[in-house]
Amino acid sequence: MAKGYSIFNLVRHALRPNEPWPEAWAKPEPKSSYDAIIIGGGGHGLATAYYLAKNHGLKNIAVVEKSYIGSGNVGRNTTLIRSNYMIGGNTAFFEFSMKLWEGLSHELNFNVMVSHRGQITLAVSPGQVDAFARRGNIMRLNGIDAELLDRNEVMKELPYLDYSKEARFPIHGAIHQRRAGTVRHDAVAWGYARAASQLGVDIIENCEVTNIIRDGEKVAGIETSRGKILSNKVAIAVAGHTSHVAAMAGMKLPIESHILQAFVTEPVKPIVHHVVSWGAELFYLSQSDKGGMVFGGHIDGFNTYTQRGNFPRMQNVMECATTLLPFMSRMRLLRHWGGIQDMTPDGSPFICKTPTEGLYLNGGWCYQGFKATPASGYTYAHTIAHDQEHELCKHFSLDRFEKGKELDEYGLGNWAYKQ
Amino acid sequence: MLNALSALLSAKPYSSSQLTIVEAPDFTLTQYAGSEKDLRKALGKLPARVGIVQDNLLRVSPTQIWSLNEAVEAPNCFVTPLSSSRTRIEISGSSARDVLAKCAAIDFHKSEFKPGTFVMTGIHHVPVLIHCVAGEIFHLYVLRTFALAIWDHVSDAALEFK
Amino acid sequence: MRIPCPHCGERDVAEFRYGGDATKQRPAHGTGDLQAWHDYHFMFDNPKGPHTEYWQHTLGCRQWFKLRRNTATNEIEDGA
Amino acid sequence: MTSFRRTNKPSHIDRSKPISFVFDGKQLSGFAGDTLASALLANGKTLLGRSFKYHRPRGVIAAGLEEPNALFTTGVGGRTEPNTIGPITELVNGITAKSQNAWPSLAFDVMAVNQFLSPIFSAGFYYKTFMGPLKKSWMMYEPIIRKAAGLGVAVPDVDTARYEQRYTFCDVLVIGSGPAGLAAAVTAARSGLRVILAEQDFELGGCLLSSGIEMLEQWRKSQISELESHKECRVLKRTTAQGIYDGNLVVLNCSPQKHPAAMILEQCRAKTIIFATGAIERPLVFGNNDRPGVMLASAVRTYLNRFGVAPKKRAVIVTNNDSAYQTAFDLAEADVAVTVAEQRATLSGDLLAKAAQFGIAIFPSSGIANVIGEKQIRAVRLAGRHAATIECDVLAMSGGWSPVVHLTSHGGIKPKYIEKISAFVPGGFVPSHFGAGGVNGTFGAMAAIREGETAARAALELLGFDKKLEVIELPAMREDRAYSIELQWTVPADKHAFVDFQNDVTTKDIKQAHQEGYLSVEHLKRYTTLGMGTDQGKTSNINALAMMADLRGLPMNEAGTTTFRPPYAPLTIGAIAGRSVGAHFKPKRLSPLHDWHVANGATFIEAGLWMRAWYYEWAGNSPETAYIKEMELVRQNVGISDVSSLGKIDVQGPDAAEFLNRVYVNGFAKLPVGRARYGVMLNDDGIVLDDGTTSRISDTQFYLTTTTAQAGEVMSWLEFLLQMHWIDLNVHVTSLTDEWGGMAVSGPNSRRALQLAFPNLDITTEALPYMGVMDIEFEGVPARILRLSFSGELAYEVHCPANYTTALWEHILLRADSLGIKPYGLEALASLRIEKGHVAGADLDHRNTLDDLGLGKIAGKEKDYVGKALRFREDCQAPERWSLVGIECMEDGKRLRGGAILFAASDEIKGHGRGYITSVTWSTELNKFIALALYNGGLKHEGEDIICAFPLKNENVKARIVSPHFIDKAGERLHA
Ligand SMILES: Cc1cc2nc3c(=O)[nH]c(=O)nc-3n(C[C@H](O)[C@H](O)[C@H](O)COP(=O)(O)OP(=O)(O)OC[C@H]3O[C@@H](n4cnc5c(N)ncnc54)[C@H](O)[C@@H]3O)c2cc1C
Ligand SMILES: NC(=O)c1ccc[n+]([C@@H]2O[C@H](COP(=O)([O-])OP(=O)(O)OC[C@H]3O[C@@H](n4cnc5c(N)ncnc54)[C@H](O)[C@@H]3O)[C@@H](O)[C@H]2O)c1
Ligand SMILES: Cc1cc2nc3c(=O)[nH]c(=O)nc-3n(C[C@H](O)[C@H](O)[C@H](O)COP(=O)(O)O)c2cc1C
Ligand SMILES: [Zn+2]
Repeated sequence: MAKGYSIFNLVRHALRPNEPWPEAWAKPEPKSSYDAIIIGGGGHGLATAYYLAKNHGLKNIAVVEKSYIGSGNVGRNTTLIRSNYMIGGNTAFFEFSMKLWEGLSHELNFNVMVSHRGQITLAVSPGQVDAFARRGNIMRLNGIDAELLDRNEVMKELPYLDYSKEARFPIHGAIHQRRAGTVRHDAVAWGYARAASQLGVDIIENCEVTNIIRDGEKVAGIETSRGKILSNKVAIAVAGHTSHVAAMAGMKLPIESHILQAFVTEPVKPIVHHVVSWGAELFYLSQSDKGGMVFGGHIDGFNTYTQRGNFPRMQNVMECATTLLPFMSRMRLLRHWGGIQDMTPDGSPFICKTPTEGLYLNGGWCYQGFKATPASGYTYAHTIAHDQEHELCKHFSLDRFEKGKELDEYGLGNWAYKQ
Repeated sequence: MLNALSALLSAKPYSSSQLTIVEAPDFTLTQYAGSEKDLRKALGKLPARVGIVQDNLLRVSPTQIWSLNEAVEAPNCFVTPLSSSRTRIEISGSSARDVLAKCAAIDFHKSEFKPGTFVMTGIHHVPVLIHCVAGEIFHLYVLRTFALAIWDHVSDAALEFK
Repeated sequence: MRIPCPHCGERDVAEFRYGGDATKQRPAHGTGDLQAWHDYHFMFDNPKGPHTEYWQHTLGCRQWFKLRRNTATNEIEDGA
Repeated sequence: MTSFRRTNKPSHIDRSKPISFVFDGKQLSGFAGDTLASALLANGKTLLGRSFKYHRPRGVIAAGLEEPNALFTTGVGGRTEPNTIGPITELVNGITAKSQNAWPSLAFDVMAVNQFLSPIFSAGFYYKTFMGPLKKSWMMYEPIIRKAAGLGVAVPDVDTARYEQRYTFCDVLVIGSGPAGLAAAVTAARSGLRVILAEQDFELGGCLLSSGIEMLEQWRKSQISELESHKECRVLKRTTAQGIYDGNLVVLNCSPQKHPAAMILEQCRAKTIIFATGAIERPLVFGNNDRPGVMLASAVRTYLNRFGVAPKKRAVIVTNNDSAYQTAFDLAEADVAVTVAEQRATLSGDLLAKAAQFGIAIFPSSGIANVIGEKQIRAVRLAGRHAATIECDVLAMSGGWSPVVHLTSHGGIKPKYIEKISAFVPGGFVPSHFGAGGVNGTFGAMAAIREGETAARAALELLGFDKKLEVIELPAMREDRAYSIELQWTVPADKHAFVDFQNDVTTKDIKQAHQEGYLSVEHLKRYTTLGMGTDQGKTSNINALAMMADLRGLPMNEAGTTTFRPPYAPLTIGAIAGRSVGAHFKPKRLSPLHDWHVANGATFIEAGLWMRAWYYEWAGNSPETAYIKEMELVRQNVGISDVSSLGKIDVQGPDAAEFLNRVYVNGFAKLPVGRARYGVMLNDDGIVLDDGTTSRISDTQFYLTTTTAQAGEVMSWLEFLLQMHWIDLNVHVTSLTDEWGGMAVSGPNSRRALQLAFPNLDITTEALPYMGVMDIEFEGVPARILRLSFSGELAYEVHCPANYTTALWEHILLRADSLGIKPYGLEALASLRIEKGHVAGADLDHRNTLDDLGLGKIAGKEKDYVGKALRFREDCQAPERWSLVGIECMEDGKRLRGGAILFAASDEIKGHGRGYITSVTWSTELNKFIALALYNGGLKHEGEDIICAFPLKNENVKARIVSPHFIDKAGERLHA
């Protein structure tokens, strides 16, 4: 297959330098109408288009992206994937996602570098060991791998942490999910885009949606910076901008947009071989294949659409880094950036229909949307194709707060900006 | 009378030629809360706004006055003794402003932070009231339970002036 | 970011606690209307642009106040 | 083979101060004023590192922090730092530097075979392979690929350096001390306002240091001495402005010389900022342009004039603009034979004349076809009409200049392209920002000085300064020559024509990215890793973006730049973190009894910020056993425990009762004076926020207590309601957590203990019944005795001002010593309450309703309280919700564990179970493990057998659901 990616094709191109590589995804002009339009060319939007075309046979689909694909959170997250969820519904959903990750490079014929390097979450009190044990037990009872490590076992896996007597929050143990890990973030956007494009999906970049056209109770299409596009299925997948786009259809949502920062250091030779996260404060770190430490912490704590962080949070994250991994003090920060993410009252997302017929909602992913990308795309595509929520995502409903069915996976309480 | 115990018994002492950091214990701190009228009736002339010290009265919020004077009757006001709640640390000397500038995000320049005023701010994430007593003398009112941590933090910042 | 406390003046954002949208009308105490409380507690306008919000000067005078900030630029427009 | 030498011309090094240093194990020497890079060059070291991907030999190309190649690992042990930038590292005695990314040695690097694979290693290589043969094959390849990546090595040794912080404020911050910055700083300083001048270099002067022109040097010195005379002007050398954040917060990072700290990070709040950050020269792109000895023309000039390091004999210069001729002339003057490959067809007469005067050969419409020599340049082949091969020691290139717009763009303003100078300049400034000199695309010293002064005057005007100021004196020099440049972006795809030196991105990669549709500058960057190295593309980005714009036929402005992000230069993480790390990560919060605990054998445990006494030596040496003895003491006799960490709030005002009646689910309006009541608060959403005991001191005063964990939260919440919503209520709340210390005296002998301590006090049940409160004065100190019990025994709490808590505690211990009273710690405290069925931290996890905790019945039916409406949402009332139960272990020799998942005896052990164990203890009364748990349907299932599954330890333990009140269900002990 001439279009395919493989070592043979790489060698062939090396030997015939003048033979051009094909375009990864086509750059069509928008048509006047589609069977389905997906707003947002992030991980979720592109995955949704791919599964719509592949699993549900829709042929005439557009993904409309205001900037370049992958310009949003899929291109700026800390790349962690895991399936350590304990609330009913979440467990199955995120494990399904993990299963899809496992076969994704093959499926897309694009190496998205799914690295099952394992995630070790460190407990800093006996109470936290119990809380982690609860999570790990649920995982095991649902066929998901998890191990409880005691302090000595943690020392063996992560010899570079602070185990001194002075440590402010001594490590009491940890939970380890070996199948957790990282995925090359940009490649997820590109891989899905390429595969979707090959299935005939139109990926339209630099096209900002400015209005959602409704015909009574039904959706009729969108207005964009490149003109009007009609469709009676419109699906929102715009991550941090969900409230903004939903408002175009008259919706108000249980979402606040907050900034989450991420940080990368200069590249060094491999020293951190896992994803390390901490129970003393929200903090997580892994070393990219390029050698940079990629890490992050809490949201800044006030809602904003500026994609840049403030210094106090940055300082707090550096304090965490140096306290937990003392060698980090001599590493140098190379770059830091921010992404706007939807925060919901319970920390869980929405994948559902809306009051407007034919308009669908995918948003509210908080800290966890990257790992969810394949399952989100898969179940959202199903929801759109059948006009009915997929079994795996039906708990991600909009009315759960009215009903008192919060999905508070971490017991963080109910003020989004405190999470 | 029972023995009063300092929160800084195990603090490492600090002193240098440019800087003295000591505990300034034995003070009375009483909070009076109430309406402007009632507060004035009980305490006399009040500091005009938050941040001003006048006759040992510190206005810490629109409705709350801290008094370093002996407690008085205050009809219609709500009195809360707070003498144990704060540990007072005195920082003085020619480097005092420089040390403070290493601890809190406040402009301690002499043209900005003048005797007779105070700021309430954070040191090491802990609320601290800093009173400029004289040009080079400052009183830090630190929550007692954090006093040792703040002492350590401030005297560590002062290492360079040793 | 610097936040103007109406009582203490402009201070570092780290001295404050953010309290969310201040335009929402809290239902009167004792209102049993579930929908009203739901909307008040869970729903947000979340605008991109001017936003009136609560802040508390937790490390300072401990007063809550309202502020207008532009969420598209983080510029403080008005210490309302 | 040395290709550089020291000249004896005047320069900025101090030849009287030799300095010795070590490079790759060899002892070398340089002078004070040198950088690591200049000293290495002077020692003839040109091969200094290996590139990231292909391990190509690399030398220094720049003289500033834009350097992509000459990165070293410096220091030893706990001070080892990877990726130190050679050209900005001040040479001081004893520096040890090692080259990076080469094994076994710099000259012979095994991984250099990657060079021969480079046709395969094209852009996007990894995305196209390593997918097979199995699903998880990447796990096989990744470790090998990871090893090849990364530059230096991070060693795990603990850092021995101090990193400090400072908060500063100023009226005018000037960033950069070139002609523009000096002029701006002097002008601003003359106002007497507070000025800071921040310069990354260890010398002030920027490009002036490299000019070799006496008049400029004199001007520089006079400005510096004037600055020193202004009292309110702080001049910070070795200080990089790293980022501009909201509210004009500028992060300045300083590596001071004479200071205990290795670095000081300054958070500077500037009222106005003048950017005088200059410009960075761009390389040109041609075959093998990465060979050691190929350098930026301005860098060659800097090494010559500032450091007295000259190419040995011959230099070739390749340029598309006029600025490189300064290098040419200065080299010629230093007896270097110079040839110029000029890309442009014509050149202005003055340059031609001067070149002729120096005997410099100029080849117009020319360029470089190839560079000869692998580990050091030996010659170049010219392109164009004169296809000559010219031997040389150095090739100095100039592709024009890129203004340092980075900082001006951190706030989100995109730079704009100016055709005339072929460069991006700031796209605009917010009102308090100003630019001057090179950053604005003004590339002459005289013009830069004038702009610096203008910018400072504008800043002063904005600040309201309206006095007259003297004009800055200009150097006695000719006006600047006009700058002229002609771009030729179109470059053939060449696998050895490097655009990004550090990340090994070539023109071929850019062409391929274009073919594959990675067109946006952001896609180009991410697909090829262009500009993502430690130098963040300071030299490479514009060249690459221009090539892509050219391939797409787009004007540069439309193609735009990638986003500039902080930090401006790689920033040591320890410096950002400062002193709040390690043991000082978070302040420790200590009870007023802390010193006593320390002196009396307590082991401590962290509880949030608090350090709490966990258990005491008298009871044993391990947390697993000591608490059992302490529990026995309380159950059988009397113990004393520190409860000072409880949140305590003074609630006063005529409406205090009404207020508490609103925030608690249960009634407080009618609580009599002198009585305490247990209360629970909800959030607006009906979920439990906190619980505690609150007592009424007078008609208008209450003493409210909260849990340790929620104290701050509750306080803010009460203030929020009072200040923003219920402003009609006249109530004042004040935290007393620090004012009052507290101790629990618990056990059947507790009354006797207190009677011994306070012989004159009547604390009989009649005088002080269960839930009674009594204010006393003891030896001149006010104290409050509350008869309440967490343990389930007869018990009291005694609170008093923190200054006296230890004295009172010691007094009770002394007087009741005859009873055998001893202290008990947090572990016993928490275990006693499990036996009594009191919920606490582990059971309250922000997810529980009142009913989940078995507390539904305390809520007032008629009264209104916060959270009432949403408490009754459908699912919050569902019968199958998990609610509080007690559990008894039914298997001898086995134990219950926190976090175990519960199943009915007949269930299949899988899925999510019917509940989980929240907290566990050994019960000294029942002689078995007991636990609190949340269970589907709760106490409806009392008496049923269940399985506690703990698959993490492959354990299933049989247990039984019982009432959570394991002891004294009737409450006789409490009321005794
Ligand atoms: C710093 C950071 C770190 C994170 N770390 C992790 C992690 O480690 N693990 C994890 O699981 N999750 C993580 N997340 C969360 C995760 O990245 C997001 O939840 C997820 O990427 C969101 O889905 P998406 O990929 O579809 O979003 P995006 O990539 O943001 O896609 C949304 C797209 O919609 C486009 N759009 C918006 N408005 C319009 C409009 N009007 N018209 C057209 N297009 C529009 C945007 O340009 C954007 O491209 C992190 C997030 C951030 C910010
Ligand atoms: N001759 C030419 O054709 C030509 C072309 C381009 C540039 N130039 C030079 O540009 C100069 C313009 O002068 P200028 O004053 O604008 O620039 P400059 O380069 O002389 O000075 C800029 C200074 O800013 C410092 N700096 C940059 N970023 C910093 C940061 N983030 N933190 C701290 N310091 C930082 C640099 O270290 C440098 O010392 C001219 O004098 C000229 O020599 C000349
Ligand atoms: C996992 C990950 C690793 C990254 N590694 C690097 C890196 O090595 N070098 C770099 O310059 N940027 C790196 N970045 C940051 C990007 O350059 C960029 O800042 C980020 O994707 C946000 O985009 P923006 O800065 O254009 O807004 C990384 C980003 C992510 C998400
Ligand atoms: Zn204030």
